[in-house]
Amino acid sequence: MTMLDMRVEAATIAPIETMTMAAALNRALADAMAADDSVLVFGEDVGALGGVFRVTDGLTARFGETRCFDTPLAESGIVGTAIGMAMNGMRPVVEMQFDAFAYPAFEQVVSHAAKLGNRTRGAVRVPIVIRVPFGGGIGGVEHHCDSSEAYYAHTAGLTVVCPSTPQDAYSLLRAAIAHPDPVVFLEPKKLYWGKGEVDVTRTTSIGRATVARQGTDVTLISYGTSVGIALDAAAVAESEGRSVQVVDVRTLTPCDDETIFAAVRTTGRAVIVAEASGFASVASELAARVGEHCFQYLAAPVRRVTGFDVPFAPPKLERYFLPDVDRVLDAIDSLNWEDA
Amino acid sequence: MTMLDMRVEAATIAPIETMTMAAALNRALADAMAADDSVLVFGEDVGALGGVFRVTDGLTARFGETRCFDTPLAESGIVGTAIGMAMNGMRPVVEMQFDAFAYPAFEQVVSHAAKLGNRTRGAVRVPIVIRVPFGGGIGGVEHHCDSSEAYYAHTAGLTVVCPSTPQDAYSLLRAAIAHPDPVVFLEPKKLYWGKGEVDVTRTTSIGRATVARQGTDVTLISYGTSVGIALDAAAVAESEGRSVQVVDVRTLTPCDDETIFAAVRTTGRAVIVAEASGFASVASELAARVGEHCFQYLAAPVRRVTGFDVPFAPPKLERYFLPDVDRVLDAIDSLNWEDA
Amino acid sequence: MTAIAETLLPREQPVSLLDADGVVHADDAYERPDDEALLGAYRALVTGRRVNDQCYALVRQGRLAVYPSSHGQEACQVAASLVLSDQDWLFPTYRDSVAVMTRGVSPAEALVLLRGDWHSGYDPQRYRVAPQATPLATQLLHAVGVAHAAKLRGEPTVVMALCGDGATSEGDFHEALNFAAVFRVPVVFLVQNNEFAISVPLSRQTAAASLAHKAIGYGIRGQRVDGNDVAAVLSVVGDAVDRARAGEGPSLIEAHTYRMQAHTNADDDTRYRGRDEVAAWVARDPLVRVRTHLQAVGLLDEELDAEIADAAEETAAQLRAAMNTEVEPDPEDLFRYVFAERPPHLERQWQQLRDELERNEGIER
Amino acid sequence: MTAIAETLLPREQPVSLLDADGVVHADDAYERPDDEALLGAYRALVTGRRVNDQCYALVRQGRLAVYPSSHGQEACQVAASLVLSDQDWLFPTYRDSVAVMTRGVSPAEALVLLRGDWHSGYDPQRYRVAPQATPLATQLLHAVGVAHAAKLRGEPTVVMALCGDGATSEGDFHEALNFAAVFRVPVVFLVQNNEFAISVPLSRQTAAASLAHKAIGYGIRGQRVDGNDVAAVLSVVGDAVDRARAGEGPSLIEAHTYRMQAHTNADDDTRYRGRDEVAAWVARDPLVRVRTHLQAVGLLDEELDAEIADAAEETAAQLRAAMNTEVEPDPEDLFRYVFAERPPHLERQWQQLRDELERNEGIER
Ligand SMILES: Cc1ncc(C[n+]2csc(CCOP(=O)(O)OP(=O)(O)O)c2C)c(N)n1
Ligand SMILES: Cc1ncc(C[n+]2csc(CCOP(=O)(O)OP(=O)(O)O)c2C)c(N)n1
Ligand SMILES: [Mg+2]
Ligand SMILES: [Mg+2]
Repeated sequence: MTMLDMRVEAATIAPIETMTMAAALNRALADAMAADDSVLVFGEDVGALGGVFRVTDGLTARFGETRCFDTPLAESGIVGTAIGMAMNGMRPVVEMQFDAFAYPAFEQVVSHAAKLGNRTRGAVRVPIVIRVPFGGGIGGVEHHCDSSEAYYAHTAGLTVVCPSTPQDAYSLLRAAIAHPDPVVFLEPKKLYWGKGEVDVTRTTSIGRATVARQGTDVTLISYGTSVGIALDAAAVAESEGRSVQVVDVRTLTPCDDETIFAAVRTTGRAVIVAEASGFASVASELAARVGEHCFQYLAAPVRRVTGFDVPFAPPKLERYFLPDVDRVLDAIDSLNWEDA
Repeated sequence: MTMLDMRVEAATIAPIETMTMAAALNRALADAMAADDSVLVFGEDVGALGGVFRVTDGLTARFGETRCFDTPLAESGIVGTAIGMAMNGMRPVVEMQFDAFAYPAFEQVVSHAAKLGNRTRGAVRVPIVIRVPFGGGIGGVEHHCDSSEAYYAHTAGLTVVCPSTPQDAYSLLRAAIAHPDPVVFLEPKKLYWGKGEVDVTRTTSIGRATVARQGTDVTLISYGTSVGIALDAAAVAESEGRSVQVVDVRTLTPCDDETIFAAVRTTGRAVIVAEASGFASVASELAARVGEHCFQYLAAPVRRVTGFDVPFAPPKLERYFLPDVDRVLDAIDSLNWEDA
Repeated sequence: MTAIAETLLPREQPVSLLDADGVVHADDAYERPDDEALLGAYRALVTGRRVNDQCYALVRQGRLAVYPSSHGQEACQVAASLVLSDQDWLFPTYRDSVAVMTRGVSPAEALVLLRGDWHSGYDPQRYRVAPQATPLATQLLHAVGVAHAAKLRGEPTVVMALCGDGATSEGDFHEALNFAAVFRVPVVFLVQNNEFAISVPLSRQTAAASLAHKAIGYGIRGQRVDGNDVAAVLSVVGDAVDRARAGEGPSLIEAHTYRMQAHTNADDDTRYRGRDEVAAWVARDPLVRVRTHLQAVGLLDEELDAEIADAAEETAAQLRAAMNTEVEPDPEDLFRYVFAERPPHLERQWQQLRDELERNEGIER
Repeated sequence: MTAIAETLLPREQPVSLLDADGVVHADDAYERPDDEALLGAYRALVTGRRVNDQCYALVRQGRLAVYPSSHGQEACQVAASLVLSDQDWLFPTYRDSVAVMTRGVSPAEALVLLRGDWHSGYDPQRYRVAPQATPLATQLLHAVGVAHAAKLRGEPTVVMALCGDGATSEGDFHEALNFAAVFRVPVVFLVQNNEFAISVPLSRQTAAASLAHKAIGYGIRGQRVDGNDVAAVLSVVGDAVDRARAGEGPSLIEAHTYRMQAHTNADDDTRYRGRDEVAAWVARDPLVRVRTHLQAVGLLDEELDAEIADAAEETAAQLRAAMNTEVEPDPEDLFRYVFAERPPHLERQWQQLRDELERNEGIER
């Protein structure tokens, strides 16, 4: 038994522990692999290196080369062979190294992973998890910071998940691996090293949003990195006398309308906060849905605080691109308070 | 000179003629190639065969193998080499044979065509046109009927155009070819054989919506095949005493907010009609935008009539999937008329 | 010449065991399949041809939406399936309906896609036949994944992955061969080089000496075979299957054949190829060739041939019957299979559609 | 063996002209470049090495965001550029900054990407150097397109397209080589096989005898060269450029070299390779080898070597100066270049940002 094994095994004894999101994801993978032999992990640099973000650290050492391994450098190949593996009884969890490097796999994701279950009247389901480290805020150069969720969320047949805390990272990844259908699992890179308590016995269902903060005047709806911005904005707004509710969507699709609409109906005002370029995005969908289904409750238009409709910024300019607390506060300020 | 040349040349003498959309597109390509040596056409089966929809019919015969030619069967290769051609002075117009067969080119479209101009501070622009026959209503089997516009419209750096008449097909394709930046040109397959008058001297600007029908009670906003459905619905609604305005968006991005908002502000009610699955789609964007910017004018929530959030239907079921007049009328009926 | 190149380079000429007149020629490496195998292949060929021609007719009668015929390619079609055991998998394309049926899928199930009832009509797990793939070369990766999973579990499964000459130009072809080679998984890639990708001739797909030469770039065995010689195809592909099963890794086989009809009924092949070119291939008909041989060696007399033709006719009759039975499509199917469990939003969308349909029924009936 | 295979198969051993001690060995097909070329290459090598090491230091000082060093691969870097004429194009990757600078791009311009000021810092049209590509293998297709356009216009342009061993596994690599071969366009694909793709060794990228063997699958010439022997790289790559210019079509060249440092500063290569493996390559240092040779044949004395070192030092000093000059990024740039003409929505978004900034200025200053 290597040092690493000991660490992992010792860790599973204490159910609650403080850890980074990267560690929580690593734990989720290890626990899922330990629980089910058909769970495999593969991709680029996930073996000896443990992934460029170390999310697969130690898995090859613990579970062997057949359970966690490096592939040739080809994303379509990774997703395409994962689909075949799933057709033949495996539950592959594959890593796309960065958001923009998942695009070569787009065809396999959209035309096969998303549609094979439907195509075969359910005779073939595709229980794969495609992990995509995504988003900016880490000073990454071009192609390393895309928020690509809209491409997946728009695609019928995909389930798209995005945690904002280590606990959700753990619980949602376990749920995603257990899920019978393909899941695109978006990991906000900026949150990898943020810490939080993780109770490995806690389960979470895919498809449920959560109210991350209670509030009565306005509802901020967001996911991933933006949840933290929304929470920070809420704290500032509170000091200015406004009670701000924050919803963490967690599953982008299927969308938890119930929780979201209930939240907005209590406050009558909503701002969507998401880092991706806004046009035809998940934020658009959330705004359109809320606008349609909460119409008679709304005291003000649904605002969106999103990335601009430009390619992601180079490192030195990313702070201008990314939604921040001020931008959220501006949006809140614009919500027809004079009528309140 | 072959028979074909004579036909094409004779045709260019009469500026106004009735023709199908496929013929209008063919004429636009021929006229653009005649006007500018750097315009090239390539893709799968565009040469001798003239394209599976005959949109490139006769171009090789008239302009030679170097101007219109077949490539190896590889969509990423087609778009990728087109980008290189554009870097070196050409204006390639490439054909993706069907909507879903453009997905292998996604990486090239999103990471390069859309971003190269920005990446190089404008030193390299990418004047390519990617023609995508798209959408359903033709009884096509799987992968032949996707409405893939959201993927492109969400991508900053792309200009996405979609005609609904032969005239616009001609004028917009000419504009797209003349455009300095990459254009995804969506051709509604169902409309290929529909006829209309085409004046080849008429120019149209990218980025401008048009009011396809005047009306005062409600605004239908749509594009491509859905414009015809909206117009039909408007005619029926009129017979039921409702005056329905129809906006043909024509350019999905950049979005002509001015025309769209002005239209909705006059009626106070809006329904978006589009065939693509609704979630995180162009319809979501239109709904979100209208909801945000016309809020105080709206007497009812902005409704969407879109494809369901399922993979496109097989031929025998497509009539259930596709938006139709009844569904649009239902949406109109739901717009809080009791308050009117 | 490197040692590796020596073992991996395909033949200069495609392997052929029966000449156009059905005469056997000896080959160092490949044996003519035994009588039973050859007769079985002939049966399947006759049925395959009949199915192709029946389907073509059904399209004209409007009973099928579209049919990409493998007329002329039936030797490849039947061999691809006949060399497989029960535990093996077949990964076919849209053109490989005959291969699919040869593997035991009923015509009614196999033609669901092309009739337009649904995207695929058989249970892939039951027959170990993947859905017929439309996006070119994409299924080759699934085939590799299936084989890889089997290898990891130590199962003796071999996977037969089919594609056309055009599909070899796609990036997924490359990635599939490379993954298969690197992980040394039991896949046989069988390329039916029928000279065309719709209208585009082979010369626009490759400048290589042959498609089988691509194998060397992956470090796997490549071989060429006369795709209209069912004995040769059985032998060469069967050998590759045996090697794969024995743990010797994947192979790439190029079968030289010809698409005798247009790409599909929607295609007009007079636009891109001369009639004499097509006519020249008639003389190489795979069915006639093996029939001549079987007759010459006394394995096939008129009586048996009539019996085989009758059996094929019976299949065609079943096929017609199945295609003439209208299946009432159920709109709820649109929502049933997208996910294992129907999420609330799809339930709501189905309710909306159901309400519409009920209202219409009220109006129309 | 087929005639085609004979002309197209690469050598069993990489072409090498200078051994590790700098002694020339004769080769049937490739000549040692002339004195001037070799001395020029040495100059570029010394500068390249200095640039690599300077950049490495700048990362540690926080002046560069990231640097993928080509330390150890400089012979490939300089040769790729030196064999080109003015009208030719270079398509580099993120690791090829030295090749970019060798082609005349100033360090300040070349390092804009890695400093994080913008996505690329030079005018590709001016230098005929494409932006350094990050998504692997994608740029190879652009290279083919540039060459194809030149060919259509009858221009004598040759395009040098660079990639790594890992990139050869991508579908775009396949499509690029195939398009180049089918259209016979003047591209030289130079693969720097440095044994690793980040942590993944070559054995996970291919099971082929060599990466150059892939050429035969496209019907183009493949060749292998010792990538740490600048004389050999110049000669082999130069020959391929000459052939391309003469209309003989594309080539694939695999240069065997080694990445002496971690993938980037963010990487920890002790996780996936032993120190002795790295140490073994020190003896094959491309710079030392050619220096030994030039000294042995009397082309390089101490004085000249000092002068060359000084010139490299001067470049390093410029580089440091450029990197130490803070460029104030202009937020409006985010909206300036997305389209040739700024559309209304981007103007509105910029106005929003400008308003924010103005308000903040009001608050902060
Ligand atoms: C990715 C993709 N691109 C384009 C098409 C459209 N298409 C269907 S069949 C075909 C030609 C295929 O040729 P080949 O691979 O030789 O197979 P064959 O039809 O000859 O059996 C094309 C271009 C497709 N199905 N998939
Ligand atoms: C399409 C794509 N996938 C993944 C990556 C992430 N990535 C950057 S460099 C690298 C390894 C590349 O190896 P190789 O091609 O051998 O080049 P080298 O770094 O050795 O020069 C990877 C996987 C990428 N840049 N692009
Ligand atoms: Mg073919
Ligand atoms: Mg490498």
